Amino acid sequence: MIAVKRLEIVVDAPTSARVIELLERNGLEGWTLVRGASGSGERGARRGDDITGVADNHIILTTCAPDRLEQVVADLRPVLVRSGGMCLVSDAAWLRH
Amino acid sequence: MIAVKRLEIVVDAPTSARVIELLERNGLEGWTLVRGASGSGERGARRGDDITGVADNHIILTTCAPDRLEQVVADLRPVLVRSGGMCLVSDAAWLRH
Amino acid sequence: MIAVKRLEIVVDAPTSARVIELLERNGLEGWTLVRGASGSGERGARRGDDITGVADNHIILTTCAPDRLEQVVADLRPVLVRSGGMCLVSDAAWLRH
Amino acid sequence: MDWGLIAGNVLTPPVLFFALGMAATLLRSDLEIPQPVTRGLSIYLLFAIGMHGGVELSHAGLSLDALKPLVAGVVASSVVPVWTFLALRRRLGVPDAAAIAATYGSISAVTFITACSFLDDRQVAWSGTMVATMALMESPAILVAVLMARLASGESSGSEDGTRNGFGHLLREAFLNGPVFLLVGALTIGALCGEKGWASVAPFAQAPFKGVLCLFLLDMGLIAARRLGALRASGGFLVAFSVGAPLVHAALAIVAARLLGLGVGDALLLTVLCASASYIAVPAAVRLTLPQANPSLFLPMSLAMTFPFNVALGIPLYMAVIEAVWGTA
Amino acid sequence: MDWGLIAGNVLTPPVLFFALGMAATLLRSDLEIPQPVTRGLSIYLLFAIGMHGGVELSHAGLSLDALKPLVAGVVASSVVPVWTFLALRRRLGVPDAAAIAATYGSISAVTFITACSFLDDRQVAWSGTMVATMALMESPAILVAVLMARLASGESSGSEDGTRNGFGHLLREAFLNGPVFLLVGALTIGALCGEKGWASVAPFAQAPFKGVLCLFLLDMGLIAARRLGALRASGGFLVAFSVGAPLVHAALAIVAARLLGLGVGDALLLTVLCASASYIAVPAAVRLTLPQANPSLFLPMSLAMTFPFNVALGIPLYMAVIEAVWGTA
Amino acid sequence: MDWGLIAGNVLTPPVLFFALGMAATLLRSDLEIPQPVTRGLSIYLLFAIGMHGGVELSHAGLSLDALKPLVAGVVASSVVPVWTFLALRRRLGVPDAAAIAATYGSISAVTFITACSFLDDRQVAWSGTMVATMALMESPAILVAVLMARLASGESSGSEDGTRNGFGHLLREAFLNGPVFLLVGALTIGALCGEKGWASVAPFAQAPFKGVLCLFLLDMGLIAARRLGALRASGGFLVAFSVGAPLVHAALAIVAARLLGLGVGDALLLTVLCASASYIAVPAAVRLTLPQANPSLFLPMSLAMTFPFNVALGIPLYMAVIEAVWGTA
Ligand SMILES: Nc1ncnc2c1ncn2[C@@H]1O[C@H](COP(=O)(O)O)[C@@H](O)[C@H]1O
Ligand SMILES: Nc1ncnc2c1ncn2[C@@H]1O[C@H](COP(=O)(O)O)[C@@H](O)[C@H]1O
Ligand SMILES: Nc1ncnc2c1ncn2[C@@H]1O[C@H](COP(=O)(O)O)[C@@H](O)[C@H]1O
Ligand code: NA
Ligand code: NA
Ligand code: NA
Repeated sequence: MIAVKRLEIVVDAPTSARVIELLERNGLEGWTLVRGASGSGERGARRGDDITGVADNHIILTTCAPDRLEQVVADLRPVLVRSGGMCLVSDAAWLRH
Repeated sequence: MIAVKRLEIVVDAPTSARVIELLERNGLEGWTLVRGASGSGERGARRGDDITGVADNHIILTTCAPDRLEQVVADLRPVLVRSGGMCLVSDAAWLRH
Repeated sequence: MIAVKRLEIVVDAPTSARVIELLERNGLEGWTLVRGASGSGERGARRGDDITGVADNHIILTTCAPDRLEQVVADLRPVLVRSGGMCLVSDAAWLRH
Repeated sequence: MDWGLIAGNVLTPPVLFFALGMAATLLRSDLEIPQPVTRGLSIYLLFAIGMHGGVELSHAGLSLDALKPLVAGVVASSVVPVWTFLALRRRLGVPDAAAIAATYGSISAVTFITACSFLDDRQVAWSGTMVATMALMESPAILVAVLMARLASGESSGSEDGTRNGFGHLLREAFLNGPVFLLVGALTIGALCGEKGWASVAPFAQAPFKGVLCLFLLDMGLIAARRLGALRASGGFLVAFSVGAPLVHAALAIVAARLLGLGVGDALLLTVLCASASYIAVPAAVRLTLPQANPSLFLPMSLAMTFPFNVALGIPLYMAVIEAVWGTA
Repeated sequence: MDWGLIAGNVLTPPVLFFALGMAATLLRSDLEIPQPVTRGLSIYLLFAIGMHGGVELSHAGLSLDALKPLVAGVVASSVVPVWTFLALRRRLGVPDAAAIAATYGSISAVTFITACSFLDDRQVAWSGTMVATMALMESPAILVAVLMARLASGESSGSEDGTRNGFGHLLREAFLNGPVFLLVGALTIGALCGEKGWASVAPFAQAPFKGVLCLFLLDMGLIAARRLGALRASGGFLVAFSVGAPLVHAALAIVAARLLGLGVGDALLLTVLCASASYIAVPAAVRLTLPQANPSLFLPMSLAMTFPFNVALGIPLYMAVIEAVWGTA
Repeated sequence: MDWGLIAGNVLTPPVLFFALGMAATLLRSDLEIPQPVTRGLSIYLLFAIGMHGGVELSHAGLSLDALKPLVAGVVASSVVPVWTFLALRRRLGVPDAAAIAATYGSISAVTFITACSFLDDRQVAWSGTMVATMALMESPAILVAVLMARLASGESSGSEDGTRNGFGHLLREAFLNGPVFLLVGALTIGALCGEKGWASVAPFAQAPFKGVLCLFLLDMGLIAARRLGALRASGGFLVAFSVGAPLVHAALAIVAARLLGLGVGDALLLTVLCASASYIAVPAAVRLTLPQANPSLFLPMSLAMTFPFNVALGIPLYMAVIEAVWGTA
């Protein structure tokens, strides 16, 4: 098992494609995406009930090497500022095939 | 990034509305909800297949300041006792817009 | 609250039933399953759009006592090698009813 | 008893698809219907049966005759939970006994619908009031069962964990429950709009109805069979109860229907309502009003035993008895 | 004004199901339609109305007369956002003003569809061009509103966070937006395949259409009512705007329709298009092109106020006015 | 060759909606159909085609003539994977070669369905046995391909990671696979219930069928186009294979159909079955029986190349050849 940083990013549906591009530009090729979440934050409720899914939250789970974290976070911040959402970072051990 | 406690609460669908009220009464205005999970625990299987969704599990992800944790957990415990479910608490760093 | 290891396993839909059997053989009776995730990894994209759901990712969340971790991980590894996927392990405190 | 009638009922597409669903799960096929589809189908069925009943009501008007099954149904669904609770209380804890009492006092809309198509196939008439009866029988049992549980455990209506479980909350769970609300709403809209409104929705609500029912029952078969394990674990007493209760309730309902002078069609429907057990409206309400009740007991009983029993054997059996009694009278 | 007509419009199944949905949320019933079902229903409606419009177009051909409402519609949906933006700019920030301007410049397909069934119920003819008009009115407002916002804030087309928001990107959001694309695509396919293609899909796209619309509006009622709180929080000015704007736009549209010499049916549809506000296509496009706009403003305005207003009161009101004007001419 | 026939086939709603879906993805529209809706549509299609085939079978009975295409189909789907595996083995590893062999030996129900509506449009008769043939051709290829893979790699049936992959497990994956199970089940129920059962479900299973097919193909277009990138990455050989294989298999099937003396309709359907490749049943089974095979190879080949090729060009091409041969005989 390898020590990694676990990133859990919550953004709305239209933004998630951008976040994934951003991760891949940072060389993070492994990620998992959960759609159809709802939630609430400073920008009000995202009820997850609208007709096109545009106000759904998406949760993106990914990992990065501890020394790459700073760059990834620096890239993420403006996206979160622009479109709302959040990112939680924690320590984890990564088991791969 | 701010040091926070990450809370991950699993309860069934009818209970999740109560949990969210409880969080908001504790001043936690930011949360994310994933519906339609299944699972298994001491109270048997929740298959996530029933017709009204009443036995689905909901996962609620939220954060709180470390010094507020005790109160939140104290409020949560009786709900979990009554309706089943669990809460995992861990340390995380929180990146906001 | 009890100190536990938090395991978060991502595998494709057909493999998740095997992982759950494996967990239960290890005495881990509590788990939560989120279906319908998409993702990307070394074995390419899993778009979560196929007609039978066979290429969906499933996320399995479970906990185990720290001293049982080694055995669980040893059992998981060959499944991940065979079918792809990953497992993240972290520390958490567990609040139960 | 007419075994041909039973075979005839078993060999209809809806019943066969239910069996196919059970077979799929038991043979460990990975056939699976996504839950949103299941829920969409159930919303369709409630919508369609409600509109249909409403327009029938608007034809019939609310005569005194029409009130008879309504009253009988409400009485039945209030009384059944009382004796059921008392009977089960000897073996089970208060919450479980109350949850099962609510389940068997209330009704199963899908069993009712299957009985309606059974009647339609045989061209036996039935009246729109029966849909209203079904709608009114959904909720009282929940109320009665929860009140019994509170009496039995001497619980006050307050709660230490700060959650709402007063009487108003209970009423809301019983009557504003999603499926109940949709059914009653569609019934009302159907009655308000009458034939003209019905004509505009019938190509959606009526023509494809039986086909949708087949798919839904396929799914019910899948779901029911997944719960057989939990049922087996719950022991022989509850299994026996889940076949015995419908038979007892059906017998009483047939007597009542006879005394009230209902026609054959309405008599069968009243019987099926009393004999059936809820697995849609009640479990949802019970989770909130009796959270300590174990869903691995009441759900498998109604869904994996009583429901298939009624659909495959009960309906033709009750019909045979009713035809014998009504015919000889 | 014909109050009977208004009552007659309110007492149709689609409108009553919308009301039922709102009632469910307001009474805190737990009735809920899973989001994938909602999205499936909306895809069906766009598919069906597109195919239907396309085949009507293939009958009519594209005469000069047919071009009139098309041009009027595109002009309206380009001009409305300009004055709306300028009016709202006094009270709101640039992104919110622009988002609301786009919302009210664009159209609501479901309001349009409800108006079509209103006309069908009264056997008033309308032409397939109106569907094409609807399709063409979806996008220009988005474009105009975003351009106004950029002018007002002096923003360049580049962006510091490395995301694409140039003009090409904007065009894509406006015209390749899922619902717009599906509607235009189905329209084109309907026109290409003509009567023969339509005959093969009509049992799916036409017969059950009104019934599906009922279920969809039930869901819209649930969703709209959930947003009433946010609307109330946004204050009286925006609430007034969300009823005032449709009235103003309807009045202008009626004048235009009269000047262009449209028939009663097409006049009503053009009026409804101008009076309606988008809650499907625009919110999606706006999230990407104006991410700073607050979705708790523009969405509740169009969905929880303008939409129910138009469906329950607006349509019969506009019809009464049109009939009065056209009749006396 | 009749180019008008090809154009005529391309200009039908189902094919055009498939193209619309591909266009949406390629133009980067955000049009998307939620996965539960996709799965619901596919369940509907399997249910409907199964019931339809079953009732046709119940009309025809199982004569010796009816057995001919059944036997031919089973032989074809057992032999195709053998030569395919041997051919691909030169370029690919064992698991990938076997997975592609299973894919091309098995069949595509949606291609078959499209061919049926192609025949219906031209009023060419075809027999219910062909649906049974389709059902029987789903599974053998999976079995044969996995056995080839085990022979080639000398793998025992045990496994170090404690998972089940013995022969019983393999049989279950091949025959109890969700889509296969549903299709065979619906076929059996259709045959058991005959005309009477069919009449009750036909307004659901038959009338809206073509319309549903349009929506489903729209979605297939979206999904297929998303996989074009992976296909391009897999190189020219596999792209060529995914067009070459259907042509070769179609040619052989036409010869066989001729020798067996099938009618034009059944000949086309047998040809289409042999020429088509699975993307529903096989990928599911292959994930479990050949987990090392790369899904970015076999899925895009069948879904993004062979399927559109057959639907748009293959069907009318095979038909032209069959009509030429049968006509001149
Ligand atoms: N503290 C938090 N914990 C969990 N999720 C959050 C938190 N804050 C925000 N979110 C999620 O991020 C989304 C956007 O947040 P915001 O931009 O603050 O409105 C919300 O709808 C939530 O789903
Ligand atoms: N250790 C655990 N890890 C993950 N999820 C759990 C765990 N224990 C319980 N759960 C979840 O909580 C639900 C209720 O648990 P219980 O009340 O123990 O039946 C289960 O259905 C699971 O989804
Ligand atoms: N670093 C990672 N972070 C999050 N999810 C991952 C990661 N690596 C792999 N995955 C998930 O595991 C699945 C299979 O991974 P792989 O076997 O590497 O193709 C992917 O589709 C992702 O959903
Ligand atoms: Na009952
Ligand atoms: Na407008
Ligand atoms: Na084939």
